[in-house]
Amino acid sequence: MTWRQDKTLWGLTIGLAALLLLNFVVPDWFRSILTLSLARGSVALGLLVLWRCGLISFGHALYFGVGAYTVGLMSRYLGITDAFLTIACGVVTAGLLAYGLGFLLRQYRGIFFALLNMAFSMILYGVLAKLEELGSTDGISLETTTYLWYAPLGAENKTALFVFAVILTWGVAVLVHLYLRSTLGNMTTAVRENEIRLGYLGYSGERAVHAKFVVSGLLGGFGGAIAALTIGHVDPDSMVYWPVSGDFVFIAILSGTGNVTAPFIGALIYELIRTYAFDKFPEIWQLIMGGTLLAIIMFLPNGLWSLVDRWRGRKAAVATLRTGKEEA
Amino acid sequence: MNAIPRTRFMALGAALAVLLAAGAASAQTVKVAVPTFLTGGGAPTYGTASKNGVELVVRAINEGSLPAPYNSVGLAGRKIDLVVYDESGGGTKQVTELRNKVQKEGVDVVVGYVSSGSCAAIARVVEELRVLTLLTVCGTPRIFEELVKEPKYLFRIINHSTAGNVGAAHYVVKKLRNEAKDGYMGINQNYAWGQDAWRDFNLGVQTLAPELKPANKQQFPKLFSGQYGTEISVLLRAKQKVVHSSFWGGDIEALIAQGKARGLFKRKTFVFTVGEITAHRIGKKFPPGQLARGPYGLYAEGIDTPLNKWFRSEYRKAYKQPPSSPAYHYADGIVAAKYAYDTAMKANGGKFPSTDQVIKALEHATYDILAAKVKMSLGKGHQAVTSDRWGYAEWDDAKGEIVVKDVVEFKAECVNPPEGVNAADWVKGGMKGAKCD
Amino acid sequence: MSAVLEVHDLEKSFGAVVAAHDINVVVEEGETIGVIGANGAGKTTFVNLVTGHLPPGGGTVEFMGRDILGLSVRAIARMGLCRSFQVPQVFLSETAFDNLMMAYGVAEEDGAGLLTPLVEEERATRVEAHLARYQISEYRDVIGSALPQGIRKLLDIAMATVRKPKLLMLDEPTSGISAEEKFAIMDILMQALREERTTVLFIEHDMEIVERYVDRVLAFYQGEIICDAPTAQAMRDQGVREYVLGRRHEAGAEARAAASGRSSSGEETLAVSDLDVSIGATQILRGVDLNVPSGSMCGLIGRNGAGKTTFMRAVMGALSIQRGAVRLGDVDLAATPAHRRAHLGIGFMPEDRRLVPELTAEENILLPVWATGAENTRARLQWIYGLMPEVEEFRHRGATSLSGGQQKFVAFARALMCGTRLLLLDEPGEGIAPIFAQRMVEILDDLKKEGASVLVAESNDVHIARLLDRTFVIERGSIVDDA
Amino acid sequence: MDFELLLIILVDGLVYGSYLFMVAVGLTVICGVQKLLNVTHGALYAFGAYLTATLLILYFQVDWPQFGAFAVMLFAALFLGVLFGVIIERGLLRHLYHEDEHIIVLATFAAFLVLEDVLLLIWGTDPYLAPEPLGLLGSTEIAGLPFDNYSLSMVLLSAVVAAVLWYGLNRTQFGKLLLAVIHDRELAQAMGINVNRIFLLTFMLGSFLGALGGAYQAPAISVQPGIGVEVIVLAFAVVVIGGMGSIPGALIGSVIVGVARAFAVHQEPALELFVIYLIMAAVLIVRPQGLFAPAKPRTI
Repeated sequence: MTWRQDKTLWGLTIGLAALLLLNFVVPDWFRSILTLSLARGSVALGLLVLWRCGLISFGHALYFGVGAYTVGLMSRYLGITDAFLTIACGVVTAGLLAYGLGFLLRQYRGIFFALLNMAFSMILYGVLAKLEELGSTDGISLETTTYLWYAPLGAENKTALFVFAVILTWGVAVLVHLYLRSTLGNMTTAVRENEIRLGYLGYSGERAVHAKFVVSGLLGGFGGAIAALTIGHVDPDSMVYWPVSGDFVFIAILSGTGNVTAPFIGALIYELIRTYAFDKFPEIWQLIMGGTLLAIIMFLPNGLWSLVDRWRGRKAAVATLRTGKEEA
Repeated sequence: MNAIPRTRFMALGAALAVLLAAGAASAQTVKVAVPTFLTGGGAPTYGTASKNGVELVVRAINEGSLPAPYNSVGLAGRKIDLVVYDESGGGTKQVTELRNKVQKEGVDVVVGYVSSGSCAAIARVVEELRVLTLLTVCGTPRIFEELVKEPKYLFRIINHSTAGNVGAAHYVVKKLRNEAKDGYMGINQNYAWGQDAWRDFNLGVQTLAPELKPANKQQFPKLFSGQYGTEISVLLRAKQKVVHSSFWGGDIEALIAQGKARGLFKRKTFVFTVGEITAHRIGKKFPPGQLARGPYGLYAEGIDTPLNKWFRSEYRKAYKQPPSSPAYHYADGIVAAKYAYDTAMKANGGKFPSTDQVIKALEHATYDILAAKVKMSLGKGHQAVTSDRWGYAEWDDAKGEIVVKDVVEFKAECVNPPEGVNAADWVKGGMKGAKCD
Repeated sequence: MSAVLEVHDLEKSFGAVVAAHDINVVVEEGETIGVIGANGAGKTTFVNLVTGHLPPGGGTVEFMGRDILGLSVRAIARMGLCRSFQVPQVFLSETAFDNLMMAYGVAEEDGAGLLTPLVEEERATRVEAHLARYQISEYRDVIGSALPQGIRKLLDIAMATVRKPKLLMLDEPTSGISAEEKFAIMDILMQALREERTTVLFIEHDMEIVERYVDRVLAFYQGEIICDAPTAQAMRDQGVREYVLGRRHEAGAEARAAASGRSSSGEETLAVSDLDVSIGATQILRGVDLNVPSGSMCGLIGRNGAGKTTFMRAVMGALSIQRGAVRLGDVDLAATPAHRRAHLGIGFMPEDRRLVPELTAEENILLPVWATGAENTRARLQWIYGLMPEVEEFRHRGATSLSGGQQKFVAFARALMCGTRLLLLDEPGEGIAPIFAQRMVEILDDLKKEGASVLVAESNDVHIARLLDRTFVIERGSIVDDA
Repeated sequence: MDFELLLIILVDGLVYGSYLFMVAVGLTVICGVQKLLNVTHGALYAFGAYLTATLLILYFQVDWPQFGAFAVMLFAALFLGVLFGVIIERGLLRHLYHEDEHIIVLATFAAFLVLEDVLLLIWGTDPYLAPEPLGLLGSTEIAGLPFDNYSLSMVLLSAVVAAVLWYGLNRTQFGKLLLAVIHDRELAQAMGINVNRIFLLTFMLGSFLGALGGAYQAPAISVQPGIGVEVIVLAFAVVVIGGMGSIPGALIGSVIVGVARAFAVHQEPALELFVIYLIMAAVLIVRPQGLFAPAKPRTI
């Protein structure tokens, strides 16, 4: 399949253009929601990579948090506010952490994998909440972001960040898409269904998982860094605590694993649902979120993307969460 | 192909957004947003009371039935359009919500925030969004010392937590020297508020009475853990008799229940820096002990300014219980807004003032709140100081409610650092420039 | 000719059970070697040890002159020692094409190459060619779980040969393939392998296959090689005849004598008419009519994937019925909840044993009794032990410590325990050594004498034909012949 | 470190451990039989606490025999167990059993979110206090420290619960039938076991135990929003440490965590926050399947 035939690449690029145009239309609050959706979407994309091979992490707030805190700490202690540099560091740190933990985690599957991730994220939460140097539960506020020589203020800064985030996210999504097309990235069903066979074909499932885990870690860090810049503040409760990981999984389910664009759409919808639930029913917004999630699981098991697939008259991609029963 | 649902969706989103932006900000009211805990662990202690307090005062202001000097209708003549929303969910959510409230719903004033976490998160955003914001509770002194050094739109209309804990130190040194001769220890929740509370209290005591020694290890149980059996054992074993605790909410109530069953409060003297709220709630079940609070809740009992009398009676009428301090804090927030708007209007020759004029009016101001006067003397005129009151709480069968005995009042200048001095450094540096008597 | 594989003094034991002892084998290039032996004799274990799936207890393994002991499966496979599986290990939710595509991707890429696109034109053509070589092109776009057993088997082997291995180990290439197909499939296979000049070692129960395709035989018994000789010679070997082939002919004779005409009364135990059953979207059974007269032994004969197992699962209520009637005596089974059916006296022996590992053999046998609360269980248990004394011997052993064949007997006994009115036996003779299969036939024979109503599913009826009062031949989900 | 302190640490550890066990055991049972992680467990705990607290407040207004309080707790737990068993298992999970395990966890997570707010709608945000039973049993002096017998009685309760469950699973016919179901649902059905009924019963049992945990805690804590969230992670950790669905595992896991925590609180309070997660990570590194891993059948 050549570049020109790749619908997803086209889709992503059109999406990029659309968002950049949208920048001039939308009000500020919506722009910041969009930017956040890009951040959360990236993490969900990371989950998608794992999910395709039947793995899911209930602790990806760990990488999200590491990405975010790297940015926060650089701003606080080194006075570095350059978006390019901080994001790069955030991504790398998260990636390294994922690489390290990967050696342990790659041995686990199913619910153990999910929960062990949660355990690690909770350890980070403990550390952050404990240490005043890391801002404790009050967290750390960032200095105003700069972009190389460009140092806009106020609303202009947010616009800059949005454009910046959109372009970066586009790049990331494209890379992930290419990865998923590669031999390594295609080891999804293989890992999910039959690692023994994969081993006898000449590649170990654990290595494949490790690679995927690092990819998802990098994405987590990227999302965290973007989020930190968008919010201008990092704190453990809204970035590392386990329900945050829950949100990411929520988004992943909502989106479905059909395509790399899905998580971003899912993230946006998630943000909107939350915003309005929060607005209109301040006392019971949780109930509404929960209800939505249930509804999705019950009636749209393969996520929103399955609608797109159905609408295209193509049967939902095989690489979905529900491996179902083997019927032979 | 893939793009189509996306672009289509965006278009929709944008349309929606524009529409909403248009719908917002209606002319003849002042839209006041009030964030407080409606769900989660903060709701019981803070959420309910603060919501009640705000709604009571807002109703009165819109009717113009508040006692003098606030007996005119509305803020600078415009009725208040009140939006109360949930503060739970951490900084990220609060920042997003604040944006929505201001940019989407065109809120003019924000009055509230309980947790230091939320305050720290939104502090800079407030300045970016240029929205007048009156913080009502959040403890941390870092707001004006680190986060927003040149505040314009951000105010806090209550002491920061340092004052309360320095007050506690003063009180211990003054009244509990004897109990504290074997030293003192702390049990505080393991998060910023609890950690700061202990640091300020401890340094305070060390400055005032170096001979009183702290235990070498303090307890910092997880926030909302609710299980204190082991901690209680530690406390019971310790030789120190005085225990400092900034516990609040379900945690303090659990600690009391579990402690009572093991005679903890017979052996130890507790200094609960925010125990007042709980004493209020659980009344008879509250163990006799030392409590802090400024001129709010229980401590406001005696104060009979017309405002305070009105508030206490109306509150009891409306909610069948006396107002606790969160009720006061939030109500005071609204009152402060009222003061600022009305004063600004006068200055503006009776015309409705611009936000800048309102800010001018509030900076460095001295004005009446329900049960006291506050001076906006710190943080370049954006951080309030009030006196801090301490006393011994116990159940009064005659009254059928809990009361505080031999109240000591510490002047605002005594428990607060002077302008321009970072609270932590001030306490560490031996609280220089404190004016006590 | 040089040695491809050299194994010396290989040892392995699981707890008390010795799975491999003092194994010495040298495989020369270009050989085709057959591994025979009863179930639990250690054949698969041998393959697992050599290919690095299990860590050996001791010994040396040299492949192409290099010591591969302790290397990972992955590394060994990359050196060119590949294997296929007894139960085909294909990616069930991917098409045959994608299965092979992944195999090629892994075989051809390494390191950074793994990050280049998997699907490219040239590779696709190679995959097509490979499908063609194994004559499964027509199944190109069928997903693994929907492939017929035989095809899945071929695909499994095809995937194993993608690397052009120096040595290929096949684990029972013909198990679960019907008699008519087996030679056809083996021919395809051996021809393809010859084209690739692969040295082959395969495990096989079917002696006809062994005699026809193999130059040299390794016979396993209780974890040891009891005979290593050219095929013809091995077949004459006393030990092999004793422990592997079993006294087939004599036993057969007895059975035939015993099977002398027993008539069955007219009334039906199981009456199935016009039965449709689907799994997921694909319809498996199409208008099946089948009656088991009480006291008779009927056969349900058909190749794998013909719908035998589906039929039984449907009768047991594991699958829901789209159309048609299923009656046991005068009870409408379709209207009876699945778990009630055992209460009615139906005993079911699944093809793949499925014992509860935590329980002992006897506890497994007693499960249905506990569930249904049936009466006079002691007597019935004794009767069963009477039928199968070997089961009584190991009745207190944990289910996990039993060999495949033994587990089969336990599953059989379990079915008998509550199968007072009807027995459904799914491939009792499948995948177990001739010697066990032989016993199974004898037991069935005794059972027949007891006058039980039985329905036996088999892929070929050579062993049991003489026992059957009636035979239903099922093909592609419908009964094509009823005799 | 003196012997007295060790003794105290042990007692504190056991008390906390038994608390952990009580909140985790229900989860363990469901996890073991139905192979699903039930997040609603947290809500069960909360409901148990709320209902008990409310009932106790009422109960202590009439002067019936004080010890009836314990009957009240038991009743509350039973009632909720049955109620939620039916609602959640019949209403929700039954439709999802064919799904991937993650899906089911998430479904229960969603249900949990909903239940949290239902809780809020029923009881509002006001906390409930019913500490009376805490005093009922008096207290005991151990190593010079007073311990309230109520907390100590929890150790006993846990021990009894553990013993009963273990016996029921491993020594009774019903237990062995459960094993069959655990191992192979379809076959169990073919052997005549009513799997649906067993699942419903298991879920009720699990829910009952969850609610019982909350009910028994109710007097010791202030019952208010958010208490459910806190126990979930704890319970998960215990289940993972002990090995999915292993009752002895949960018991020993709880005790280990409890004692370790007590030790930390007495000696190094700074560690308190991490103890449980450190142990969880450590155990999983050494024994990937948890302390008491269920037997695994061979694949090829």
